[in-house]
Amino acid sequence: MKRKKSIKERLREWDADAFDLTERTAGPMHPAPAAPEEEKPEEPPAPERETRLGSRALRILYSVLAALFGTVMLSFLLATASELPPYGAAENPVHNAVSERYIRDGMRETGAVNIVAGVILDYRAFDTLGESHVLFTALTAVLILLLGEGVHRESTGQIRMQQDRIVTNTASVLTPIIILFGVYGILTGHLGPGGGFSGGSIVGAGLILHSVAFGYDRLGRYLNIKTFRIVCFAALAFYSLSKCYSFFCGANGLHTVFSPGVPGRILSAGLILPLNIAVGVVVACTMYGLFSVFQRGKI
Amino acid sequence: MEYFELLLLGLLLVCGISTCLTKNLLSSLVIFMAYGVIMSILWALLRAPDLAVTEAAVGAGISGILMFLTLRKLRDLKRKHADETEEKH
Amino acid sequence: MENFWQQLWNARIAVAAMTLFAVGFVTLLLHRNLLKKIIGLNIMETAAYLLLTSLGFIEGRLSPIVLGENTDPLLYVNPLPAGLVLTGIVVSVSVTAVMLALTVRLYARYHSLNLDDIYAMAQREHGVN
Amino acid sequence: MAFSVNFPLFSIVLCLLCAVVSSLLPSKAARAVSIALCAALAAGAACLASYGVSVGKATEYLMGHYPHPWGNELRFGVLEPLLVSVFAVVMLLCLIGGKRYLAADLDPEKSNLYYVMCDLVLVSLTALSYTNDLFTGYVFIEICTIASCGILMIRQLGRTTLASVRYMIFSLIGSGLFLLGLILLYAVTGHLLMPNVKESVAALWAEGRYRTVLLMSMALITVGLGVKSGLFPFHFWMPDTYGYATPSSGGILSGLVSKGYILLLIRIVYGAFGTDIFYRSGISNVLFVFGACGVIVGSISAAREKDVSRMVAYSSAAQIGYIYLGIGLSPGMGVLASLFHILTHALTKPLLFLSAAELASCAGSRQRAVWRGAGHINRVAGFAFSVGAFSMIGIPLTMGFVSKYRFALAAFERPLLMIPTLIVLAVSTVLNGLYFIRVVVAIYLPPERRTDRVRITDHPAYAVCAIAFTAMNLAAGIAALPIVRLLESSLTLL
Repeated sequence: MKRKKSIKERLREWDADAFDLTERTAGPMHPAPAAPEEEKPEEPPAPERETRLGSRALRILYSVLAALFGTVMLSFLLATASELPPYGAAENPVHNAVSERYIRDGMRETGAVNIVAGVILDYRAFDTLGESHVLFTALTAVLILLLGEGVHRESTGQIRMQQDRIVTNTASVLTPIIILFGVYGILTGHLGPGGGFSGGSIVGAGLILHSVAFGYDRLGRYLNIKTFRIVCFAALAFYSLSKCYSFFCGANGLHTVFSPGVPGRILSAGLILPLNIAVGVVVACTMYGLFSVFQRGKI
Repeated sequence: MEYFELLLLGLLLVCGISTCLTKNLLSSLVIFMAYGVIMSILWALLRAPDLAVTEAAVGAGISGILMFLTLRKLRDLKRKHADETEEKH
Repeated sequence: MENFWQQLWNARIAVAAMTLFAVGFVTLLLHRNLLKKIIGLNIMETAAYLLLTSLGFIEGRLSPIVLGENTDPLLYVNPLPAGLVLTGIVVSVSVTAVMLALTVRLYARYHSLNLDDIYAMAQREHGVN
Repeated sequence: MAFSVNFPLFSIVLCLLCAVVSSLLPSKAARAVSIALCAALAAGAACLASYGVSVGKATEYLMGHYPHPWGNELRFGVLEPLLVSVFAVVMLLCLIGGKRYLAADLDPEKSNLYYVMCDLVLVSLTALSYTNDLFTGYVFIEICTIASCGILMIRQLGRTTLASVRYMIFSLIGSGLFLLGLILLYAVTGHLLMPNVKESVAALWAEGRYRTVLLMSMALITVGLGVKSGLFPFHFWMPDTYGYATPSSGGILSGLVSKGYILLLIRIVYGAFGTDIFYRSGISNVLFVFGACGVIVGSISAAREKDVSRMVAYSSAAQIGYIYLGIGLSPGMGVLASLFHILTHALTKPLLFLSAAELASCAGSRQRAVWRGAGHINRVAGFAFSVGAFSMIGIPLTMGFVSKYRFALAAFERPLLMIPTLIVLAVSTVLNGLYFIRVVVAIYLPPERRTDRVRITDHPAYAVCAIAFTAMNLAAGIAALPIVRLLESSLTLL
């Protein structure tokens, strides 16, 4: 039977591979890039050698210039920093009528005990609407780039990870807890720290752990690209439409049907809870989708 | 508490600068994830628990995972490329 | 001298954030390795968010989660910066994902992470065409 | 309040919905959705602009139930809906005119995603034009960055991927600087909505407090948006980005996306900093210098380029230089000239990119050397390219002439900057003439070999788009006065 590799050996293996990637790159801030690597025989046949800005001297010059540029920029920024209002003082210009109203009336007006949730999902909901679409945009861009890449070749690391008993056993205990914690975060986002983004990414992390440990087959039955797209669509469309309704009512001075309810209850805070759920779903799907696309070129 | 904060700030600076200076991509990624964790603790100290949770999950977690995956994908591509060039010769 | 240290102490987070911003910026602009550029980008953005969060902090106050019915504005820190940063973190992770995907594509095509090398290769290919 | 004030909200939500729906649809349906969306947006924005003219003041539209400074707001007078309407029309024509290349360049499985990205570019441009809040501006800048990178990299050649990486890096540098500037501004004013920021900035400036921070934040925001739109020292990503993208994307990126950032900058200068302070701070002079350098360097690089698409892209760098030069000149006439030039460039560049692609497909290559006689083979494209080229040179009857005339007029307001401006205008006109006329002459030389002529009916989509662009360009060039008056009155509403 083949001896299993220790973690240290694996790390070293990784290390060697990673090191290979860096061999032809020199940081601008290294005054003396290690020269011997250049003589490595397994340099790919591509014609880099003569194009690498020539010599070591040029590279050092580049580094020095970069450091100089950084220093100049840093001095400007530090001059600005020294003039900023003092840290932690209560009379800074930031603490004005805006934040005062958020704290004083936030719970009454939005129904959210967690004022941050009230601010991002009610007072400044337009930002957040944009933000959830940033995620959608990024996922679409990644799909354009990587969909269908590397399907023909399952990476070797994947298989090795799947056979690892430690990972499987740990994951079978941890996955439900992680996902439960994420769902709890999403559902109580208006009551305490948490909310759609953090809860959703925790759920996403749980899904990622599950697929690392048990492969994609089990999860793939529920989460293929079709359900994935429909779920994203439903969540985002719900988000846009409900916010459109609430903005429309707000701008035209109409009353909305959503009321803040009794702060502190789980079913309160009007739109914040459903919006948190929608955001959470989108974020969880996006995170898992990004992982899956990066890993094997499909969802 | 202030000293703890100062310590964290120092660590943050060390991590931030060293992750940009390290030549090895893997160690640089590990340091970067440490940077994310320190940042999330700092945000907890700054009374922003929402941020702390999100940064721990997103900044240190998901970004780090994606970067590791990229690194591994690059390694696979590199091996494949090496195999192909070997076959050619 | 006393005054200088006092000022530095008052601006400690701003100084750290600005330093990290400059480090990240220089890495993003001038480092040749694409993955390093992405790390630099992340450092730059988190540094900016650190500065923004520190603006909302007030010495000796609680995090903005209402305790009971007590909505006295003098009890809690400013919730707005935290909200903005929450938005920002998600934006930066999205951007990171796109950049990483681009890196994979570029590496698959040119087998290098060094942008100068890649550019030289692309120039040559183009010249041949 | 008329019902049309709700159009900005509806158009933003409609764009978002269309983008999300398009990701589920097959490519043809997604294309139809995008085209319909552009048309709807253009119509809505035109209604809104006419409403703005009739009311004669800017409207502030609450996004939610809370008034400023607590809530989030949109704000629109005449300029914003007018530009949104132009953006939507240009995007519509780009999508129609580049149909042939889109079919060839896109992976059929992913081509619906191209239209998703187009919708997202459109929503970010709309939101950047309407928003009254700086942080919302930042969020939509990032959507715009990713989406415009998306429409660039969907053509999966090595060079395009490389171009998108460089484009992305410079965009991200720009948005990082913008973010820091925004944070600094927030730190000293405590507000994010532009009217409140303006009030606080004026008060702080009068008291002389936080001078460094204010200056730094103005500089960072200006430079950030400048980098993103390709101002002079950061223009070298442009030829690759615009030249290697599929022609529709090249048109959208050069004609619209960079203009969205510039429009945001103008609105921030007017709405958040206040023109007094901005023009007294000296940043405007820096913009003037970089703009002037950009004009010269862009024109020289274009003159040295043999690949026509890349040449047109370098000429974009010069045009962006013009726009910043105008902003740097003076708040009234200078910005007016820049605004007119934004329209000129938005209507001309896509036409040039599409026509260049069309002529290149006749000639078989994008190199100028082989274009001899291409204008005889494809008459529509030849005519359209010539009109676009004349407009970029600034020959009378085209829009380009009007914008150069306005730049010269604006220069007379600033005696100190008059001579340099006129020199820059003269030199760049000569250079523009040099490189564009060379191409125009080449395409109308008698062809070396007999080839079948391309008829209008062969590529009806392109013909429609070329005729529409040419007609708009000539119409606006001949009847420029009403447009200039409209822009002038809209500037007072900013």
